[in-house]
Amino acid sequence: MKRDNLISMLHDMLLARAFEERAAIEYTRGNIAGFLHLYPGEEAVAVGVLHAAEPSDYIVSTYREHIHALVRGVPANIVMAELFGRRDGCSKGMGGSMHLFDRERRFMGGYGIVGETYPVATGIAYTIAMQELPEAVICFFGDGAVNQGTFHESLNMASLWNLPVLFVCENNRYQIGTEIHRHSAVTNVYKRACGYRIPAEYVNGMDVLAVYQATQSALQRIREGTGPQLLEIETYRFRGHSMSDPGSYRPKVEVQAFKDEDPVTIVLEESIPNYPTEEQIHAVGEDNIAHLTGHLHREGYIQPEGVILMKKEADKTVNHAVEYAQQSPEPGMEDAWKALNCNRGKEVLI
Amino acid sequence: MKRDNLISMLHDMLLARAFEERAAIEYTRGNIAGFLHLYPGEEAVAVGVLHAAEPSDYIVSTYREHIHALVRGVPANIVMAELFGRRDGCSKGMGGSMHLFDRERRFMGGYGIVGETYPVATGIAYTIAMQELPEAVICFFGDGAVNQGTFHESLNMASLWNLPVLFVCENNRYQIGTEIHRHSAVTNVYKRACGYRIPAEYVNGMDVLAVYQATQSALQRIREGTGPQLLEIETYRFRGHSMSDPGSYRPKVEVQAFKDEDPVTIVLEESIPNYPTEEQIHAVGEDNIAHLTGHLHREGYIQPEGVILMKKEADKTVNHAVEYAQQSPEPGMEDAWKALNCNRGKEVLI
Amino acid sequence: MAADILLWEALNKALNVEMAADDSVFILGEDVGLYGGSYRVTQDLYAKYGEWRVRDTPISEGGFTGLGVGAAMVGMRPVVEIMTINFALLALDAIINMAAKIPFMSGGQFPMPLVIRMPGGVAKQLAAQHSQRLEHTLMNAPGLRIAVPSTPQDAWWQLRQAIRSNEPIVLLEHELLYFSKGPLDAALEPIPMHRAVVRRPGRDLTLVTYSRMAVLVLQAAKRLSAEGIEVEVIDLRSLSPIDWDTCTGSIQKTHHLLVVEEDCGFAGAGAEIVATLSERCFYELDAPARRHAGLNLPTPYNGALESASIPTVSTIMDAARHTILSGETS
Amino acid sequence: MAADILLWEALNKALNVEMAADDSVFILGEDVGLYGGSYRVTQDLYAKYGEWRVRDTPISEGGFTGLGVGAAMVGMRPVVEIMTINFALLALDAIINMAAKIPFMSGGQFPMPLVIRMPGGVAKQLAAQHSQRLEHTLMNAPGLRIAVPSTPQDAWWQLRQAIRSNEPIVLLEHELLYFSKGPLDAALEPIPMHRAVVRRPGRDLTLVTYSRMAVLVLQAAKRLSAEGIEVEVIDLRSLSPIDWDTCTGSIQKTHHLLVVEEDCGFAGAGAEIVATLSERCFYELDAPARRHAGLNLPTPYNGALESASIPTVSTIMDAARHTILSGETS
Ligand SMILES: Cc1ncc(C[n+]2csc(CCOP(=O)(O)OP(=O)(O)O)c2C)c(N)n1
Ligand SMILES: Cc1ncc(C[n+]2csc(CCOP(=O)(O)OP(=O)(O)O)c2C)c(N)n1
Ligand SMILES: [Mg+2]
Ligand SMILES: [Mg+2]
Repeated sequence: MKRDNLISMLHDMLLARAFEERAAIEYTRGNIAGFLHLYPGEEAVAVGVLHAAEPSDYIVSTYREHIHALVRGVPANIVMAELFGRRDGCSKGMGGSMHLFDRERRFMGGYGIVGETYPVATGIAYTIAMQELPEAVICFFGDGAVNQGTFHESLNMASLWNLPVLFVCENNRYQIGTEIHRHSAVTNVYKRACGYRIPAEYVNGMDVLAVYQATQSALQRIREGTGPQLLEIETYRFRGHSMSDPGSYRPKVEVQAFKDEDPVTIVLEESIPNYPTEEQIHAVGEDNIAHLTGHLHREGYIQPEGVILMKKEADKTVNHAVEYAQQSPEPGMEDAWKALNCNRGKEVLI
Repeated sequence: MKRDNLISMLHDMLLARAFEERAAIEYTRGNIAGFLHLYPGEEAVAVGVLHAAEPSDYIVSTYREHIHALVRGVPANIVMAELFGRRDGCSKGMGGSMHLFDRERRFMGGYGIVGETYPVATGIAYTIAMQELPEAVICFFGDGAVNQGTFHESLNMASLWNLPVLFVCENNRYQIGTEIHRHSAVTNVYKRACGYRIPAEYVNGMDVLAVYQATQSALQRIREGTGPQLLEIETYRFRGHSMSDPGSYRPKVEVQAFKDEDPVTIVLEESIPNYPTEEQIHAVGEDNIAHLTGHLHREGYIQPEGVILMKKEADKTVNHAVEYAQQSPEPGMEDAWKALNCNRGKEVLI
Repeated sequence: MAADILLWEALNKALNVEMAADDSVFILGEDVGLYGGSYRVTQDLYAKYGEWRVRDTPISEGGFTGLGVGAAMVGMRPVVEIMTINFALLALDAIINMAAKIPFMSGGQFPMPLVIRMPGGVAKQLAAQHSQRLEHTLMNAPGLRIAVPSTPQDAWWQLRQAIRSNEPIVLLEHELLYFSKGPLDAALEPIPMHRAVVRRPGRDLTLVTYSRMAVLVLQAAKRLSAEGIEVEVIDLRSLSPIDWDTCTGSIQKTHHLLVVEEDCGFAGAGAEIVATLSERCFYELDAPARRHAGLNLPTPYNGALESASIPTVSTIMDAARHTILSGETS
Repeated sequence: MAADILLWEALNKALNVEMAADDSVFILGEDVGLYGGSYRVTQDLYAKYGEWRVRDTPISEGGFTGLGVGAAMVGMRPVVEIMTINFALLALDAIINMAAKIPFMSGGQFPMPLVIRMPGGVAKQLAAQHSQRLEHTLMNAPGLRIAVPSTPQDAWWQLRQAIRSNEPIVLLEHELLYFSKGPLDAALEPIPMHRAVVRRPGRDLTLVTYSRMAVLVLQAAKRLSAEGIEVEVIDLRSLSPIDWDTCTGSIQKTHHLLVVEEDCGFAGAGAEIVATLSERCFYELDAPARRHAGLNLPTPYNGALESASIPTVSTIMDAARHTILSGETS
């Protein structure tokens, strides 16, 4: 792979990490509320997959989608403004963290109900197939989402009608607190595609290059008319994925959040305002960013100072994003009604 | 297999055929209404499977369940009375053709919404597993039902928790008018169990002995603690399952029913008041009853006159059932409220 | 020029016209294609438009309704047929959490030109699971529209309007109306999609209803007229939004209100109608606004009990008399 | 002897007591076990009762709710937790077409001792998909019961009563009430499951409400009292059945009715309450019965807009004044 591509991936991964770190901080400051699902540790998935996609491909994502949006090209300002619930956010402050949408960039939304991404992606792919376009749809979902009925229904239809969807499982081995062997009878997600005659592959999600290459070939097969493809990309959240006894499987930060008794901030445990330190992350396992910088160092593509510089730039971008979000006006009730009525033309209803 | 067993199976198959033939006639006479899903051609499935089950096993069935109930031991009188909507019916006239229930015989209901049988069966099996009983649950469903999300969700749970369920697919290759290759990406139903680590097997549903034996071994594996099993039993409805062009794929009777314009009798096409003649059935393909009588003749277990005698007896039983149903009183509104309030003890609600 | 036509034929015609006019209209559902549709509504369209535009689906209501949502997001105009409303419980996440909310929660970026057709209501001894009514559930989902045609002319108008609209719209079609006949003037300018219609003028009682009950209510009104009771019959035609003005205008004249619905009375569609009109017409009503509705009972299979579980012409007449009398005797 | 306790603790205690008393009680849901429950309600039960009685499920709401139905049919008393009501749209077939109908359509052979717990309501900026309310949908399903506890004492009573009942019962728990404190006297004889309670007596206005709104309404009533307006606050505690007598008794005294609900106003739970009480109390009411409800809008993420989309103490006060005044000025 070309140096420039790799550097651009590193850039996105560093920006992703910085963005989420800051989002966590802004959450504790009360600037972001609701459920906030963060992505650190999983950057290689979004970056590897989306760098391999064409701008004409569509993206359908989950509630853990800030980075998918960012890497797709939605400016950090606009994403942060949405997390802040402001008018300049990509969903005008109506959607928030779990519902980022950007029509122009074919970013078809973050969905909060597990399993919704499959049929949406399948419907877009149906349209593409009908119109015989060379486009594809990338459909993200987690390992826990595989057990939702819509997975089954959608994969069957996608295969039956040979639709151009790339199903991408971000397998971080956890469904909130339930490890994969406790939620799935078959723990190799890629094997679950067998019931639908969909080619599927396991990919190491620590290795952004592997993710990029697997995505590229899968998309190529789709464009050649092979029909839907599935990638299981194994990754991790900072919370780690090794455990055995009930007491120790949850890292400190998680336990901390769980102990918080404030009814307003506790809501579901999935909101994790506390962000782990760099040491904590390292303690959990290999970091996909370290993996890529290691490769870049070995190839002589970048020096350690270069990485530090890039990190600084990422921080700056994120600082700007926060400033932008803070200065963006709050939407008013008229904006809410306007959003609801976006469907309306001049037709008289009654 | 012993002669007596075989004769008893033939008895049930003949009774089944006679019962359904008569139900079709009673439908045209207006004694039965609503949707009426008939079973002819598929008798070997119900008979083979249920003869292999223990009385302590539970049965969960679909809307096409008259024969499952009959073979399970619900008297023909009681089933017919339910089709007539009478008070002596097994669901007291409240359920009708699609909702036969018999608590005493562990016949856990006919369900009208495709895909409901899976979770019900899984829940009963969960209870059995929890209580460590040697019982099993038999869960019937069609080939079209395989694409419902609950299939996926339930098979995953059943396997994950090693529950004693035998999933039995009655594959007649049709989902109403849609042939299997047009509704399923993978047309070998047994292969779809692979995503759940569930042992699965294909069985020829024309051969009641094969069905019996496959069921017996599957149930044995379940009782040994192997967890859920799946059988795909290929069978046919009288309507046949070979077709290519849109005009000719539907046999005459079907087209006839479809042309009927009476709003009261047409409702969904799935109600087929017209019943094919014996010649029409033969024209469609091999009959599972002929298959068994052939075997019995070859083994010297029964003479042609014996079969004729048995047929006559079956007709008599069915005649009695109709008389019984006709004489059974209509339920009153107080019976309806009583059924609804079966949940209530002496507790004061308000 | 109006010719008599069956309601299903009006729907079929509407689909055909819209599909011919706009390539982005496509149909999907169980047995809508090769088979011609369970209630014939999609008859002949498969042969004419091909499998991509008339798509037979597996039994996957949640999945294929969601597929319609995705297609609508990229500019298609899918017409999803849920074979009967009884199966719509499996598709409510797609309808309520997706179709109705995406336009709003995307900040207005994604209109939702999705039509969902569902036959429903109490037909003929289909028993509890196949006699579902979901009016109230759909009404409570802001962002969703609901049309309830009771005549071939309305079916023709409203289905075409629904397909052309960018709002997600559910068409509730009553299974027993498909084979009812009525005039269809295809050239007639349509009235607005959600406007109510006074089907019969009257001075004594405002009777608000919709779908199949509108047919029964008209029969009851005719008979009551013979007794000297003149009922004004309003067919709502739409349950979201509801045309309140037509209702209040009528109540100002009759001072009495009865709502007739097939749905279970408790928390049915009629609850909203009576609640709003009782509030708006408080000083106009001479008697309590009443509901005559289905029993709060799952629908029994037995035919006599089934009939007794929903309004009939004669119980409607009783309820009308009672509504008027209960004002006088006080 | 009443000690102060959090509402989630009351539920946890109720589960513990019932599980200890009866082996057929078991819990299932996402993260209810090893993890201790999203809102802590099932905390410590996994360690105490083991994985078969506190079962962590995959994300398969339709499947595991249906599993609960099957288990209830063979005599178990499952307590299904749907992590939040927003996911219940995926389980409505199991709840409405199975749990609510099987007892009836089996002719009364299968009671359904199933409890389904769902946290819900508008919490704090969870946006449109996670702020779902389904009161009206569940109310319209005959055969289903609905409890809506607003205090730890009621949570303790009603969850235990629900577990012991043979009817399928949904417990709607408000996400913002889990950490509200109140007295719990575990020894106190429970009042009937579905009886409403007058939380505060008053002579000027009957205010009917439930769940979290009961807390806000009490605050509003206290402040209105300072203005000389005495509000009688009725906490329904149950939405199916509804204790009409407690409501009509109060209206006979106050002659004014306001219903406060968080649900969208259009076809929400309040519609049924106002419709029935307007009819029953027609001659008692001095002013139109009114609803003060959530806006007919998917819930916005933005905090200020979210707050503006549901009743608050101050809007409740306005609505109360308005209800009383609109009668006087006429
Ligand atoms: C239908 C549904 N059920 C439950 C939830 C609550 N929930 C949110 S995230 C989550 C876990 C999802 O796990 P996975 O699919 O592995 O994605 P991850 O969060 O690990 O990225 C759950 C159960 C939901 N949002 N939707
Ligand atoms: C959820 C749902 N969708 C649609 C239907 C309508 N329907 C009734 S039977 C049937 C076909 C089922 O096919 P299959 O599972 O193969 O069973 P078969 O009728 O062939 O025995 C359909 C679509 C239904 N009852 N439930
Ligand atoms: Mg995960
Ligand atoms: Mg079939």
